[in-house]
Amino acid sequence: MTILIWIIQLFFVPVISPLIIGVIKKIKAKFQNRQGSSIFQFYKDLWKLMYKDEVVSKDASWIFLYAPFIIFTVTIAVGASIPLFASFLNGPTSDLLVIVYIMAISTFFLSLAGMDTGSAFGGFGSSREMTISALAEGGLIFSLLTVALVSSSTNVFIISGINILNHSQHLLSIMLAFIGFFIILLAETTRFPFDNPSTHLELTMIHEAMILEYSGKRLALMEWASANKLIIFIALGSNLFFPLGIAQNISWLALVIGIIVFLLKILFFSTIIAILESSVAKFRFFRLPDLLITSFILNVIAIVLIN
Amino acid sequence: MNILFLKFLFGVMFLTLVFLHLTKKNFLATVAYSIQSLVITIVLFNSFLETNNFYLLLVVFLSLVIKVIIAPIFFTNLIKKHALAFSVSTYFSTPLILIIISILTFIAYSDKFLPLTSIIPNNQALLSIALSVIFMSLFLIINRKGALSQIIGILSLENSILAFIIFAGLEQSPGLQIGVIFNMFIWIIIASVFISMIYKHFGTLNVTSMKNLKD
Amino acid sequence: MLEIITPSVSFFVLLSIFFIGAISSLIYQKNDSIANFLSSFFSIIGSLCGLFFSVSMIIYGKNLSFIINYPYSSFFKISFHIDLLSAFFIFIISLISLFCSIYGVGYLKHFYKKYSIGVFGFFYNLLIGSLLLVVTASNGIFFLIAWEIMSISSYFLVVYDRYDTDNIKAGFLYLIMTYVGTVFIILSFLFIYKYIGSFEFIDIKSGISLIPLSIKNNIFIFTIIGFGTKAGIIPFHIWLPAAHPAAPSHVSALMSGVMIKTGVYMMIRLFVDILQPIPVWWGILILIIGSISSLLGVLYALTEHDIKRLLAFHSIENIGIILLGLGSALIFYSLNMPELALLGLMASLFHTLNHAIFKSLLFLSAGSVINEMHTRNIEEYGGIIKYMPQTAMFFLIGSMAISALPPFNGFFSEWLTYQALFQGVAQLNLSFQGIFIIAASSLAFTGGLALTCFVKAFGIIFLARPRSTKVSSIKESPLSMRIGMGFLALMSILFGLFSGYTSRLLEKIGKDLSIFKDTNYFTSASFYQGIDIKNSFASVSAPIIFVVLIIIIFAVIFIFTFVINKNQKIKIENTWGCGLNLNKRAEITATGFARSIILVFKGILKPSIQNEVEYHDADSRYLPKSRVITIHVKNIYNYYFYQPLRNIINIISLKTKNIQSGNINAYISYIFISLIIALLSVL
Amino acid sequence: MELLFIIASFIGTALIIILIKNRLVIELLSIGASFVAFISSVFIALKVSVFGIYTPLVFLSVDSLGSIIMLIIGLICLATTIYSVEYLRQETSKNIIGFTRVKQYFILLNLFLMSMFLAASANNPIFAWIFIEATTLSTAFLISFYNKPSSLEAAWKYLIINSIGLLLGFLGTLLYFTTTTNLGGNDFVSWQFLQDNAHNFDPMVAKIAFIFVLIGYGTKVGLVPMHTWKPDAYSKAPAPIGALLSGALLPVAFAVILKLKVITDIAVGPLFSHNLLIFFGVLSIAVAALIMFNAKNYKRLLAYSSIENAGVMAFGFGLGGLGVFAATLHMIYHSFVKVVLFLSSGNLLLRYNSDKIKNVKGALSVVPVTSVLFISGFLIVTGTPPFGIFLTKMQILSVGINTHPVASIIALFFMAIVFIGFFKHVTSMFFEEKQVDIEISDKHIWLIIPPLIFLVLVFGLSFYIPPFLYTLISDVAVKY
Repeated sequence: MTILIWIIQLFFVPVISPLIIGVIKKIKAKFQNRQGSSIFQFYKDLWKLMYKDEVVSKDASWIFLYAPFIIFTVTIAVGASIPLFASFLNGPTSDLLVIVYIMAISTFFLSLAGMDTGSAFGGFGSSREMTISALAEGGLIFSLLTVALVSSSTNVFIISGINILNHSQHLLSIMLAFIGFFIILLAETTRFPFDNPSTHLELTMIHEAMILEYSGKRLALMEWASANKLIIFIALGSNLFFPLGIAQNISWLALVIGIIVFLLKILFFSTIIAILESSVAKFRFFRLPDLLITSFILNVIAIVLIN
Repeated sequence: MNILFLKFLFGVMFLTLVFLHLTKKNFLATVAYSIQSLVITIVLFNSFLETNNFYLLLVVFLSLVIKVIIAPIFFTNLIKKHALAFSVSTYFSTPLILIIISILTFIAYSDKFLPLTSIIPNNQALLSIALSVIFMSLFLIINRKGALSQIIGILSLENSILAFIIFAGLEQSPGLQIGVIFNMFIWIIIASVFISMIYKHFGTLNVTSMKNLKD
Repeated sequence: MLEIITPSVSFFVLLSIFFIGAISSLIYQKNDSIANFLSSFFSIIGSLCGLFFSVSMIIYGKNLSFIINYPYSSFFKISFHIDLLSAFFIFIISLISLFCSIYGVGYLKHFYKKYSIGVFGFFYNLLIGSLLLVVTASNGIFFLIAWEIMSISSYFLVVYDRYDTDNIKAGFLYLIMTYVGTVFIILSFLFIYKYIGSFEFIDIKSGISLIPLSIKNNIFIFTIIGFGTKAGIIPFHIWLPAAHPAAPSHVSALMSGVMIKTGVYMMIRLFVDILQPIPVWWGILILIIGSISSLLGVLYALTEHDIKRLLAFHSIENIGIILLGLGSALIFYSLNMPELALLGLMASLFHTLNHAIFKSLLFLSAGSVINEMHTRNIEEYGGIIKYMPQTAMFFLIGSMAISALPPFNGFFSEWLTYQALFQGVAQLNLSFQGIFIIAASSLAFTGGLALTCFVKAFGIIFLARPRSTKVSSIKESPLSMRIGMGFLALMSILFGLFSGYTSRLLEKIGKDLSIFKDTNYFTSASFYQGIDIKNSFASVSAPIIFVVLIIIIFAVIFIFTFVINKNQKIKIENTWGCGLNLNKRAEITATGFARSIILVFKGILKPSIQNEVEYHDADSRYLPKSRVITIHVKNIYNYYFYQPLRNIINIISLKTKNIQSGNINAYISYIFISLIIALLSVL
Repeated sequence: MELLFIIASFIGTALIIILIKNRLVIELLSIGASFVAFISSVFIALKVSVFGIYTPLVFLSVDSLGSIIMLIIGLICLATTIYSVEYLRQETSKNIIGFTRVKQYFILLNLFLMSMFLAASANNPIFAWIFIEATTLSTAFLISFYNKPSSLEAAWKYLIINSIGLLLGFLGTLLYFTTTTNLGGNDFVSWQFLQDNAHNFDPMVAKIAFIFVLIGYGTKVGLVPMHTWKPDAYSKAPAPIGALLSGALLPVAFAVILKLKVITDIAVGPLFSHNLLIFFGVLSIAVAALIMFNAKNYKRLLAYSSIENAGVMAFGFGLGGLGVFAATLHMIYHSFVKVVLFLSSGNLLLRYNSDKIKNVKGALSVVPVTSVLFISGFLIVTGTPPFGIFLTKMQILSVGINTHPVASIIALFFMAIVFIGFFKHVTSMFFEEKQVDIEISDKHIWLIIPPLIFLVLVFGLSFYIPPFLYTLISDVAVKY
């Protein structure tokens, strides 16, 4: 029984993530009152890319070749060790700092791969990515720390296990931490105010610039990994800050409810992101650090307010 | 010899020193120095009379020969050889010199130095004159720019110390005094050799020309 | 077998090996290869014995102390006291010197005809010997002697390549700063001697209550300045980025891996062991110094284009992290929470060990790159991974370890430091909580910025196309250098994997100190080698993370290369350059990479950006031939503190010089005036 | 009886040299004389360590301090004579000086050594004064040896300032005799005699006398306000003479001050003389440190280093008790190290024939052995740990921190500035690339061996002090 749940936990993130991208694109299309592609379009794109031939630059080294696999593995590993629908699958890799620093591995190899091909776009993309992720890390650790202090444990599953009433005493600090976390979510997954995921304009693109040189299977993996990352952050955002509806014990009913509630949360988050993307303009690059610093300050205030 | 005559002698010594401060001519300076050393030999002779120890007679004779006769001869033929009639000027103007001399004598006479000058109470007056002469000869060396007058300053310092010692009752055994005088004699020879070398190298006896050893 | 080698005779055998090595390489200095062989042979054997000695000491947990009294002066005795803390530092010293000596065998070959290798061997062995003496001495004067021998021998190693003038300047700055630091240490020992009457650490420890608190604070300030200069904390760090790059690479690895730790060792020995009942503000000051050093260290590293200066700044950053651990330990102990203090001390010791390993790995790999490229400016590197694949691999492992990425050892010591700081934030009241929050935030930002800096370093040096023609002519570094680096990389992985076991040993070392005698463990071992904080606040297990990552990577690679679209063709083409053929100008440069971060932090760094433009012909300003942009960060410490200090002393010395005015009358007046003043003042 | 050997040998060689024309004989004679002096000073030192005092004649007696100084002079005179033989041969080969100058050099050298030995062993203060005056006279011409205007100026200043100082010292020593005159007998007055009835010495006169003595003999030692002649004299004198002046003459002058200090301490109590010595000591360390910071000429640098070390010794003796023990040890180490430094600076001068620091570049590759000697000499003299001077300085400071904390902190601060200043010049002289035109040669054995012996001596003495020397030093620590 637990092995089945483990398998679901392992495959849940990679399976669902393309759906979310489709949903967000569909909502954005609705806002620009055009039909937009179906929500399963992203699955088809991945399938298409899997079977295309690949072009690799002669300047690239083994890092360019193996980076996609490392990044994809990281998203799978983190996906498996965070609470999606059940909060009893406690594993040693689900410590708060371990998750943050394993995500740092993916940023590390992503920007190295970006620089490896020796094109100007890749270089600038990695430089911007590293600037943002360097500043975002402080805010990320501190927002998760608030929640950890509230539930007096840094293990992600234990945090999601705490019932909602306990949060009510620290409602204000949890809310502040959530806002901070949401800014970090947008930064880490390079969503709207930080970077426009759909553009290839070299002046503004960050994430796209690094995967510019990829093609075929590796491009598919990269796209898929960024989708997984979005799901991971949404899962962290929803299950740690609003831990209601997560299965506490191994019973089919609780699990089904857990999955449904989780899907609803994901839907809710993706609508917020889509609304945000079609209403707010992309910030100038040097205003982003101020945004990240505000998120950091919010988290610090949240921690101070706890006791 | 009674105390009055000794006071007169010390007065002569004091005047020679004041004269040394003011004189412009080297020759007159050497003359003043020979008068001074004459005074010292008389004083030595007086101490011989009191203790009638024959070795002292030898000391008197030696100091007479060296200080009164040989030293001035050296200096005069130096002056003749290099035509150094005029001694070089001083740092302070003459009225200022007189003021400083009076300050020094005042310090010597002040009660600060009472323990020093009253080693032998009844010679107290003589010792304070000797002390003021010591300070004045030191000031002479500082004030004068001429090499020859500096040497004369040092020799007069030596004379004044001898005078002070004799009247403070600290007179040494004749053997040591001969040693000291012999030392002074060699010193005079070396100093005069140096003066001729300075004249050869620097062309003048003005000490201020020798200032390139700064760093 | 381990039992017999712990008595004191084995320690003397250890010391004598190094001194024999020093003397013998000096004797054979005429023939370079013999001298090289002798010096590295003895240093390798010596460090192996050092390893055995320290490991046996730690496992058997015995303390050793023996005294040889020096007949001619009453207060100076050659006395050793080796407890587990010094054994731990002996372990670090011998581990790093073992691999540096192996590396050195190959590296010294390119010095063969230029300088005498015998002299190098002499000072190299002397340095390691004096390092061992420093961490075991327990008499103030004997410690100062070992300390100064260490500084002098490392000075002569820094200026070894003496035909290059800025090596000389760097060496000069280094020795002056260390000397000033030693003067402060002498001052603090003198104050201690004034109240306790002996330089023996044991007597000081027992008689500590004699020293009044105000004097103790002075002693603290002097020791912080003295040992801070050696450890390279922020205000006193200016010698570190100058001296470490100047030394031959395996010496700079030894210096920044081990020598700056002697400053940390003495801080631990003094603050945690000897001057123990200490006020709280000491720990707070160390914590603040730690956070400032770590944050500013990594920021200055970002602006660097000289690979060894970049690594030297990172040493400052990591020393800051070690001080964070130490500061939190001191604060906890003075607020009588001994278990948390033990945790903080464990974190700082573990990070000292890890930093020694990955910093020397980085310096050695950077050294072998410089050895081939003959220049330290990373703007001229690029694409070296194709010519030196193994060195690139070692540098990658080193940079992943230093930016605390999980499978390697850097992460687990930083994890422990984080736990110590989180406990501080969780359990202390408001005023202390603020300081711990500052420390934790500086640690978080440092982690992020270190990651950026090492992406820049690794990317610019090894990846993409060569930026200068020299790159095409280089070849992989010789075998002995690769062995040295390989073992260090292996050590970095092993200490990551067995971090649970090492933290147990560190806890045992911590408990050996007198103040932690009766504190119970705050962390406990779980069956799969993880580290668990008490009441399950947090737990991490290195092997599980490692296994999970490895399995998933192989699964993903297997699935996506062999299962889906097995016969996919991969074409090798030029990078897409919008139709132009990309030359080295298209690639990002180190300045370009770091420009955005520097502009974000321009308040702190105050960068000055100059760009020179060269035109084809002078009058028409429309066709620029070449445009060079240089970002320069002003060294504010030099500018606002050290330069004015030097000018003041210079002015005063010029003033006193004109005492020697050359005028004889003036000289005589000095004598006369001093006579009169003395007489008047006395009577 | 050995003392007579010394004096006789020196006077004999001085007289015979006047008559001889052959240069080799002159050199052999002087080396022989200094060898005799060395052997007999060792014997005297052994005798004194056994009997405590050694008086061959009524007016010559050697106590423990005197024997240590005679040992120092003996060792240094042997080394400098051997060195000056080779040094002058080099100079004549570069035809800087002719044969007459060499003859004059050796005559004056022997007279100088004789007067130093006599000054160290004189029993009567005035007797000691006469022989110190004799040293001034004999070295006057040695300093103006090169007959250049600058060396003449240096010699003139040396002569004038020293004579004034010694005359003041003369007055001071004579004032000490007020205790004996009322006893009537003017038989031979020795140090011991003065010391015995120092109790009926009028305290005020004692204070004035000690000030005159300190200022007077202080000029000879080179404490700060009276040090002005030292840099000029040491930089213009030939290197062996510089070594003798700073290595041997300094302790002799210091011994006289110490002997008179003992008498004043009995009369007035130690506090008075200690404060004065400490004041002048710290002042000398401070001024020497500051001037050394940007000196231009490396021989003047060594002169300032002697002034600084004289200051350290004065500070040590001023502290009393353990400080005296450390200061005597410091005196021994300093004299030997100064010889190493001066003789190697002589070699540098021979090779670069300019004593400006900026003209000496990359010496480590031009004259490797001499530079190693100079650098290790520098490390020893500034008190870097493994060597003896660090221990003595630490001992002085640790005694000082108890009684005079402020003074010792100031002293420590200025000792650091000394190190920084000296080190700045050493690096600029030794480490860069060598100038193209100077060819590498360090082959004159006899220029290298004397400083090398002394370096080994200092190195050995830092770790092992022979028992007889140890008894002598501890006896000095008790008496002074």
